[in-house]
Amino acid sequence: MIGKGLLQGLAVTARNLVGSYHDPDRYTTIEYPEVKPALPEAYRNFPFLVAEKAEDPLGTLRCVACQICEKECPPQCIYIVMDRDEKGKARMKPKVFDIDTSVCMSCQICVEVCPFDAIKMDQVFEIATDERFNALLLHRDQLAKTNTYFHQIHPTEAAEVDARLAAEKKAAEEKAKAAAAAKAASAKPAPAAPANPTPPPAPAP
Amino acid sequence: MSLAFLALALVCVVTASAAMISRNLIHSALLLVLTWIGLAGLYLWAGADFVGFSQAIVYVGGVSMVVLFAVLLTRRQRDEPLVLIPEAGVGRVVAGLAATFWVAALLVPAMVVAPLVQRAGPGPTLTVKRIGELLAGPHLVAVLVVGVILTVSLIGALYLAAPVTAEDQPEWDNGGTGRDRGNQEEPS
Amino acid sequence: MFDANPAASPSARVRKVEPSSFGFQPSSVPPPAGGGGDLLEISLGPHHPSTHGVFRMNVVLDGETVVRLKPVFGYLHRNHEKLGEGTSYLGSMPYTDRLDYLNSMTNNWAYAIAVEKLAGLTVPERAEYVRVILAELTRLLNHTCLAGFLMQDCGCSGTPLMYAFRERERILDLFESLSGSRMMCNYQRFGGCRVDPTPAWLAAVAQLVDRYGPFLDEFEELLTGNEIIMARTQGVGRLPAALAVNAGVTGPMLRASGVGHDLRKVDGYGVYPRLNFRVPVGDHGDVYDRYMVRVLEMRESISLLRQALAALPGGPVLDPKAKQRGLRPKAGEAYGRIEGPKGEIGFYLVSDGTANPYRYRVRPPSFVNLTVLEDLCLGHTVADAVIILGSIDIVLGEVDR
Amino acid sequence: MTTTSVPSSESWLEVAPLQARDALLGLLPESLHWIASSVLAIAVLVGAFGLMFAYLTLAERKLLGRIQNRPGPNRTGWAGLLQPFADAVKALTKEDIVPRDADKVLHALAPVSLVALSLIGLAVIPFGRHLVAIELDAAVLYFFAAGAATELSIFMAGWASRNKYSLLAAMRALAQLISYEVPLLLSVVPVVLVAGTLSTTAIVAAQGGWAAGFWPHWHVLTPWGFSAFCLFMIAALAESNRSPFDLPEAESELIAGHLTEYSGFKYALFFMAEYFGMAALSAMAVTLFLGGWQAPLGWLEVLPSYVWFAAKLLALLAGFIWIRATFPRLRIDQLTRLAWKFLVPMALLNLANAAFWSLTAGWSGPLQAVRWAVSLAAVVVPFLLLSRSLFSGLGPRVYRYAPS
Repeated sequence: MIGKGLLQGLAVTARNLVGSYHDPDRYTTIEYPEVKPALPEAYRNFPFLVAEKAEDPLGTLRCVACQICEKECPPQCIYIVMDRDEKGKARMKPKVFDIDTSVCMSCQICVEVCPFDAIKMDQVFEIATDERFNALLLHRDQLAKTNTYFHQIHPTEAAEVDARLAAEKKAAEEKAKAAAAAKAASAKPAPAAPANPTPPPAPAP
Repeated sequence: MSLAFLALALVCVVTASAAMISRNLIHSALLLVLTWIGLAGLYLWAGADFVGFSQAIVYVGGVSMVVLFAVLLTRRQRDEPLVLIPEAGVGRVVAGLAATFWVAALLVPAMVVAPLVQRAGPGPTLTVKRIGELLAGPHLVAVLVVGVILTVSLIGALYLAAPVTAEDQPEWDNGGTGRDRGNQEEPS
Repeated sequence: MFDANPAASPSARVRKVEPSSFGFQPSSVPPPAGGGGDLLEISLGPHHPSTHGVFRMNVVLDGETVVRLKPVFGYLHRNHEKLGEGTSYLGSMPYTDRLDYLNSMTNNWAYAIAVEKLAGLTVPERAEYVRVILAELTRLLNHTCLAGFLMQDCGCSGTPLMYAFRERERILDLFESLSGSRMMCNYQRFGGCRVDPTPAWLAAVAQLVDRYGPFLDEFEELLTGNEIIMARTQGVGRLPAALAVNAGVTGPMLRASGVGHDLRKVDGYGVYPRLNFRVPVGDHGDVYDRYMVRVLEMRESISLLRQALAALPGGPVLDPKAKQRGLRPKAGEAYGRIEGPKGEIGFYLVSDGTANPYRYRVRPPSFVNLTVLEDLCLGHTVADAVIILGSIDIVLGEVDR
Repeated sequence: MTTTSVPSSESWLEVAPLQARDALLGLLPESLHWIASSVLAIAVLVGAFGLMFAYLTLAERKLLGRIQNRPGPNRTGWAGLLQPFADAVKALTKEDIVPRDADKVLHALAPVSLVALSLIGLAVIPFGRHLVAIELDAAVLYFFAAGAATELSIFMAGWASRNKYSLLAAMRALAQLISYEVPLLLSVVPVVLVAGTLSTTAIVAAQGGWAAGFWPHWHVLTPWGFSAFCLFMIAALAESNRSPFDLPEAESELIAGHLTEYSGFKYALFFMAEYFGMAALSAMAVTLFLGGWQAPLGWLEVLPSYVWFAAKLLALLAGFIWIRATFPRLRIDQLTRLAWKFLVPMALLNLANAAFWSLTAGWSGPLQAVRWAVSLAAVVVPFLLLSRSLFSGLGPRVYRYAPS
């Protein structure tokens, strides 16, 4: 009979009208500024730099200014200048580390390619500003956040990274010890991190 | 003559004249609608509520739409003047005067013979019922005949307006653009 | 409006419309609205409520009937293909998210297949199943959204769209908790997937799959039997099978025209040959068929998801030997394609042995399907043109690239 | 307001509006009473319906929101109750844009005339037992005469904007009006026929009382009346340009149709007119078919008559919103086809049906059952036949699967 479909439609909308008052499956609205959405652990936004100590974030950055992320960044929003001493010798620290968040597309490739676990994805999404240029160009000091913070936002990934770093450090120390024992006292200690960056390990699930 | 009558008459005359003079067809049509509204007011003033309201429904609600439709569907170029005001020739002037004379010859005696009423009649009371009785009683045959004629003319108009034959089908309606893809037999 | 000879037949009037009159001519001030001329030229878009983005249709109307239609696009052109030639193989992956921004997972997959062919990589079994799960979730998402948008174009005051978006959000939540981003997933990698789904995530997918059938039932109850929708969509925008094949139309649009061509069956890529599913086809090729074929495809997707979830093996999701950064495939070429929700999405890559592709080309289904727009719209009214465009299912990110 | 003497037997709630009016008039000299009474009636009508318009917009947005499983406006004031006033402030403070090539006079005149024309129809609606602004013998006729020119205003708006979308909207508005004025009037005629009067108060009075003590004599509760009510409401949807007949506005096709070039307060006026028109037609439907201010059951008369009227009116308005939330829009040719091939024949047949009902008013006992059966058949059979022919070639389809 003609009109049946129309009446069925009316019944569906009526069901939804009633359902929106008692059925949380239908009424899924979260009223955002008052109720913050629960972000999944994997949620990623813009990158930040991991620093070891809260007292001296810039001094304890994991970043060694190797510029791999700068090269790999698809939209090329990362800008790095190596810090050098008076003689021009690299200090393995970034003097300048800028990320233009107005260009960044949050793709996480910098995180994947970083051999030092120095750059990670943040979860701060309330970044609205009324200044389009300078306020969205983040500098080293704004990007540096502590490892503790990293643990807060990505606990699983941070634990894995810490375990891996500790294992690498231990391996390196043992290697250094073995080298020192084998060779004479004149041998130099091996650097804390491998000199040649290894390919990035498979990211944590 | 009451103030209301004067006001209504003024509305009718002014809008009708403006409709004649206006160079914009749509304005003319809309002014004509105002004239009809004024006329409906006159009927109401005269105590003929049924005629007044019918005037409003039929003319303001119906005929005006048809007029506007006709205007919209009429072709006209952008810069072409709408109302043709031709150079005044002798023949035209004579024709105009003659027309004026004939209208006046009809209207003036009528006005003299039947002077305008000085005030509105008794309030609108039973005119609807009376009209109904008259239409359904003494004038029933006339009503039926008019109804049949109107129906026939309506059907005739529909018949004339309906484009159904194959040659009426516009070229773009042949199921494709004639581009050389498609039009072959469908693959299985 | 055009200088039309009043004595000319409608066809003669149509011939008067020269393509040159569609150019961007600031001097072509709109003619007076109040009449004159028989034909009315209207620019539907680029900022029109129902052009699905910044798309423009220059239509010439006779009354309300479309006698000529020219699509104008490029407003969202982002130089995608040229960028791909200047970016490393890995760096192009997040860009593919932004082609058809509703279906980043399938875009990723098609691109990954192309690179895997080029570099000769293998994909672990588990990753293949995960890819199927994500592709079918994407299909659900895309078709649900499309049905909502189509009904919005038909004039529903947002209700089906809101229901569609409610369900879409649930799928996006799943994508977010897996890949970290709702729409720009950047999830597939060469030789597998970036993240291994956890059991909790898989359970959430199973839950969603279970509730999707009832949702579709209700959605169909609201729309499919609705007389107004039938009147609006049946017989509107018929695409003959021959034209569809010759124009290269793919996806649900092709199947609605009666051609049962589905790359999941034809190519049998991934693990699709091991899964059971049917390919619905329509007999009329009109807007209603396009809608219904998508609804039926969604039901098949639900069954596919169930099978893939049940058969999901263990193991790694990423070939550990597969190089992501600094990938330099041997010189050669490869074309990877899959059955995306909108049709065949393909990537053609030529490698010259360097870190960047020598040639990078996308075969976007939206763009190819859009080429039949004029053929579908001629003879229909403006209102139909809008829903025909809606039924083609375009995303301007993919059309303009 | 009428100056009928107030019966003393009625509850004080029933007569409270009249007493308030008399108290106010008492403050003025006798010579001003006639004009003060009219001004008061106009002020009350405009005030009440203005407020109703304000909250109807909110109710529509809330209801639409809930139907779509979202909360609707809830930020301004408690639960969004101040939203209409925020909207008003916004509309008033926005720039009033008139296109350079627009017909400026008509462009400005259109919203004003539309509001005025939508409002004057309310004068003859009996909102309560004693609440009617003007008693007219030809009140029904007056109502439709007053509303006849509303689409003319929409045409003016569309044409004066000098916008192609607006022009298409103007054409659609004309076509729609020509098509739907006829069934709208034809669906009213049976009521006039059966009630034997064009006066709204008399039509309401004719629907008083109950058959068998519980079945109200409302016209909608008869087969012909139900049919006429449905036809009237469909035509009313089209007359007030509401979904699924909102073709002049058609935002997915014509952007905003005749409203495209309007902004600020003129735009708000169009909205106001839409809601006034909707309210006026619903009020007319309540008067003609739903028993006006009559309570559905005898013991429910403890509530004053105007409360019943308001309840019925709001129910119909909620129906408008519900329909808008559910249905897609028709196409213009389908719209006119529906009017001429379905509504008009149905209304004409319904007229005959009402004549039969009127002639058999004396039948009782088993004959009463025959009367109902015949009348019911005269509604259902044409409906089935006409709707089948209207939807011929359309229907659910069966789909096949490609052989694999």
